[in-house]
Amino acid sequence: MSAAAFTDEEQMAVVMARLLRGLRHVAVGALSPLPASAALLAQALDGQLQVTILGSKRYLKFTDGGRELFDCAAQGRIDAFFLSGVQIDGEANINLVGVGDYPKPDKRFPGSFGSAYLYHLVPKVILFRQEHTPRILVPKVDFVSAAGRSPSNVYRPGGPRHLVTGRAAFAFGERGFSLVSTHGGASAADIEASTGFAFERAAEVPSTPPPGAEELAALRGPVKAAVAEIYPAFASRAFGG
Amino acid sequence: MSAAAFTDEEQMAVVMARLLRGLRHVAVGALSPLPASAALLAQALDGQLQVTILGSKRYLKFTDGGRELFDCAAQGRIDAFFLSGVQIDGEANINLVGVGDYPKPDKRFPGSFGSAYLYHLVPKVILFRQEHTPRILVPKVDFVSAAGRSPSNVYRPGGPRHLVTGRAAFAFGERGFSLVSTHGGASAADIEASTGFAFERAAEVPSTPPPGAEELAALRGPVKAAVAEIYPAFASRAFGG
Amino acid sequence: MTRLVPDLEALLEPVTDGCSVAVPPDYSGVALAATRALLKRGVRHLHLIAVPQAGLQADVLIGAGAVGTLEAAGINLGELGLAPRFTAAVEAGAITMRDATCPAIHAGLQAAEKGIPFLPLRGILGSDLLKVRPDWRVIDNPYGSNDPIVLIPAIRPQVALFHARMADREGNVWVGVRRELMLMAHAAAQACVTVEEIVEGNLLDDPALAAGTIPALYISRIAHVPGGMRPLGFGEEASDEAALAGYAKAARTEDGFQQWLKGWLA
Amino acid sequence: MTRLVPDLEALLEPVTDGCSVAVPPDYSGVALAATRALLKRGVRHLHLIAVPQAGLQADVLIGAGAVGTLEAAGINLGELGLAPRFTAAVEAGAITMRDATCPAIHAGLQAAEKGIPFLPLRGILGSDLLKVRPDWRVIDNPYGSNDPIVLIPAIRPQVALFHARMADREGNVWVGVRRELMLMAHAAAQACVTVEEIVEGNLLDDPALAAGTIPALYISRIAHVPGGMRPLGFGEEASDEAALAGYAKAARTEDGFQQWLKGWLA
Repeated sequence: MSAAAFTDEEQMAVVMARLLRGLRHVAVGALSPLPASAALLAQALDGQLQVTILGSKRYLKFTDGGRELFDCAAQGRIDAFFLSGVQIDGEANINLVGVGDYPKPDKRFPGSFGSAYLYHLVPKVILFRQEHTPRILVPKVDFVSAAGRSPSNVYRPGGPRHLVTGRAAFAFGERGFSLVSTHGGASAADIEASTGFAFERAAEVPSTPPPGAEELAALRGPVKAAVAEIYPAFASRAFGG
Repeated sequence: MSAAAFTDEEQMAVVMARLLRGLRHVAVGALSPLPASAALLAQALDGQLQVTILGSKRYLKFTDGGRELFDCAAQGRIDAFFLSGVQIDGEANINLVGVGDYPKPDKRFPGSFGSAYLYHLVPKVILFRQEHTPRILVPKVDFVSAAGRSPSNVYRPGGPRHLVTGRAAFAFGERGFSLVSTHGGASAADIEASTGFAFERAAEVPSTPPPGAEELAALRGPVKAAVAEIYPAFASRAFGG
Repeated sequence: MTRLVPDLEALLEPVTDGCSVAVPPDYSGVALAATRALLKRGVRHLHLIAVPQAGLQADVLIGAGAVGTLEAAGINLGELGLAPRFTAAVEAGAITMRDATCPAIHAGLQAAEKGIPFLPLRGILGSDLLKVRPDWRVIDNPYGSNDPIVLIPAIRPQVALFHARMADREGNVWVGVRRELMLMAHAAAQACVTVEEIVEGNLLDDPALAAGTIPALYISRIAHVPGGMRPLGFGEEASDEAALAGYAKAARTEDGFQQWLKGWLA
Repeated sequence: MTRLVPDLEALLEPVTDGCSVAVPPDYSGVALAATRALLKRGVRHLHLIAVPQAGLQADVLIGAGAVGTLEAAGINLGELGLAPRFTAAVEAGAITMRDATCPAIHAGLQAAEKGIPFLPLRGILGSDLLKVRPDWRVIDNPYGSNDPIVLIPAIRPQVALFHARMADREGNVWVGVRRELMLMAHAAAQACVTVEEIVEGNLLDDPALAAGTIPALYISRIAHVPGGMRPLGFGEEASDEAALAGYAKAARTEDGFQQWLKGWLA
């Protein structure tokens, strides 16, 4: 299978889906087609995974109003969630508010939504952002919508565990981000040049395993069909085959 | 109309109903047939009054579960409520827990239910108890389920305003209980002898105005019918005519 | 991943000795058939949480010696008056009583539902409940000044146990306006439910029914037990008043209760 | 005591200049016809509370200069991207922004619903939101030790404004699973609602519908305005994507927005 045999979105979805293995329940926020694809792919390959997708009718089983997602997370009933940022820094802080000084930023973005809360309460938060540039992956975010780390006395069952971009996969731990693998043909040096924060890496960084046949078949079959219910434009653009 | 032309319960219901004039919304707790009768009588004579009766299907319009009555009261949407006690003292403290020392009382009663909360939050709480004896109306309750008074710094939009027994009506204010009127043929001296706490009284205490023709007609017609839905035994016993 | 279990024994596996169990009031769907099965199994030392009050179920469990601790705002047999085994047990010091007030139990469950350690609540100040509930704290309202306010700690039952109108095969349970059952399911670690009926299809697919449905996410086990609340009533179905009066009369004495219990468990 | 009013003018009397108004997200029943009527009347200085986010409605109100303060966890046009009048107004310092996070807005409304001054909430610590929201306090959890926890003060809107599927002549409003609308009605001093349909009978008499119904007790005024949420969708009805895309394109510039607004208010 050649590199052109799958799209960048398919590669990202596959990487993120693999991170959901063995979990019971993953939730996906609004306006998150890539995480939705990843969650549905993981479900297609592992029927035990429950998937909640805000903005979907079929994958939203809540009956207690807008607060239920957040209460549910606090009850420990959500194992994984996805967050993105207009900026993400090396401490895994994310910024969804604006670039420049608050309250009159140079560029305002929508706002923090549930990030400040869910980042603390969902055990496995997966950061994602297709664009991998120093503009996004910055040394320090201009506004901390949600903090990557907390002092040890802070109640925090959850937090960032992974970062997946269009070019690489990172893990996040005690010592910050570490490069796990690269994809889309990027070298480790490419990743260093396009990342605004420092990260750990081995001397040899493996290539991200490309989508397997089963993964691609699921993505382009049932996953694409389900994603199209919520994100028709994304579904017709992002999936090959 | 002779004294025998109406029952003691009808007299109490009429006294309590008169205290509800001009209000928007009165709520009645579970197992409270007399207050339910009073509330429905007040509604029959003043169509504007909304009546909520716990335990009823027809008069319970809540859709947020068991907490709604209490939330609703805290929102200021309930103007009056009725409370009783196995003991009531001169400070308007009420006891619904037991007689004797806690936690092993000589005689245990069901418990405080919502009294400790609603007594503070509903503007006009009407205490009621058909039995008027020193056993019930005591100098000091053995257990304060809900306190009659609070220090001035305590948030307390509500509290006791009246006490209606089978023999008398009292008002409650800064200076404690004061005897408003007696009924069932009791003299002020009778009331003093059968009340375990001190109260204020004028030299001449009027008789409670007996039920009027319109009140009795409503009580024995639509009110009796509605009460019978919830309290059939009470309805057939308590209403004359 | 079906939550439907074949019998009450399987339903009640999570209700172990010493377990904290939240139960609804008499009008809201009491799992009495399940209660009988618990007693047949000989469950002991339950920490029973009445949401916020209870009646027949609590009285029977207490009378049978299955309750170690009882948290409730009130226990009685409704119009039939005092709950005799409850009052006898408290007067004898045979159970640990945690007296509460109705909204405090709702608030404690809401705190658990929100994953927060406590909820503040107005009122209560001046009540002796504060003396006998040292876990209810009083702080000065940080948004006020010299404004004491009571804090109620979260109530996190290990099991919520109740009877509901219907469930589907996905594990969704319809409770209608009886939202305290949904609160209990959200707050508890596990919810074990008996239902009148198993319906085909998915309750959440019907916009009207969905509004009164607890999603399967919060439900651990469901058993199909028609009449599982009897002799109590439920929705449109009236209580068996004669049976309830019979209980109330029998339970006035320890002997009478034991005889009644023998018959009930037979 | 009917709550049914003949027109939007009567519905919107409670929404005075400077009023705090809670509004739902784009998928939950946005009263856009009412919003247009407010702008025609020339409402000013609104304190808009998005529960917990908003889109078209907030962008239009902001673009028209009707908003003084905005409290929200996020404002965008969904898949159409940024809300251009919102971002322009914040970048210009033209409105006072109270940035929030979704669960904090729900928690603030729940505190108002319960008549308590605040609710604690986990998470948030370390976020710059705490720096820009001095009304969010941090205390040491009285039930823990060295355990900081955030407090969110009650949010008590003067008006809750939304569009719902149906109401009856008693003033009960059915919202189904959209319980944030019920929370808004409970928390607000007044609820003003436009509905698709007025139904005969009483919604609370049907056990299935009752479960998703806001009782009339919490509803101030209802106006019958079919399509009152358009061009947004609602329930089974899809959004008018072309109209929304047209707005998103026009609103990219101040001039484009003003022209769009003129057409909308014509």
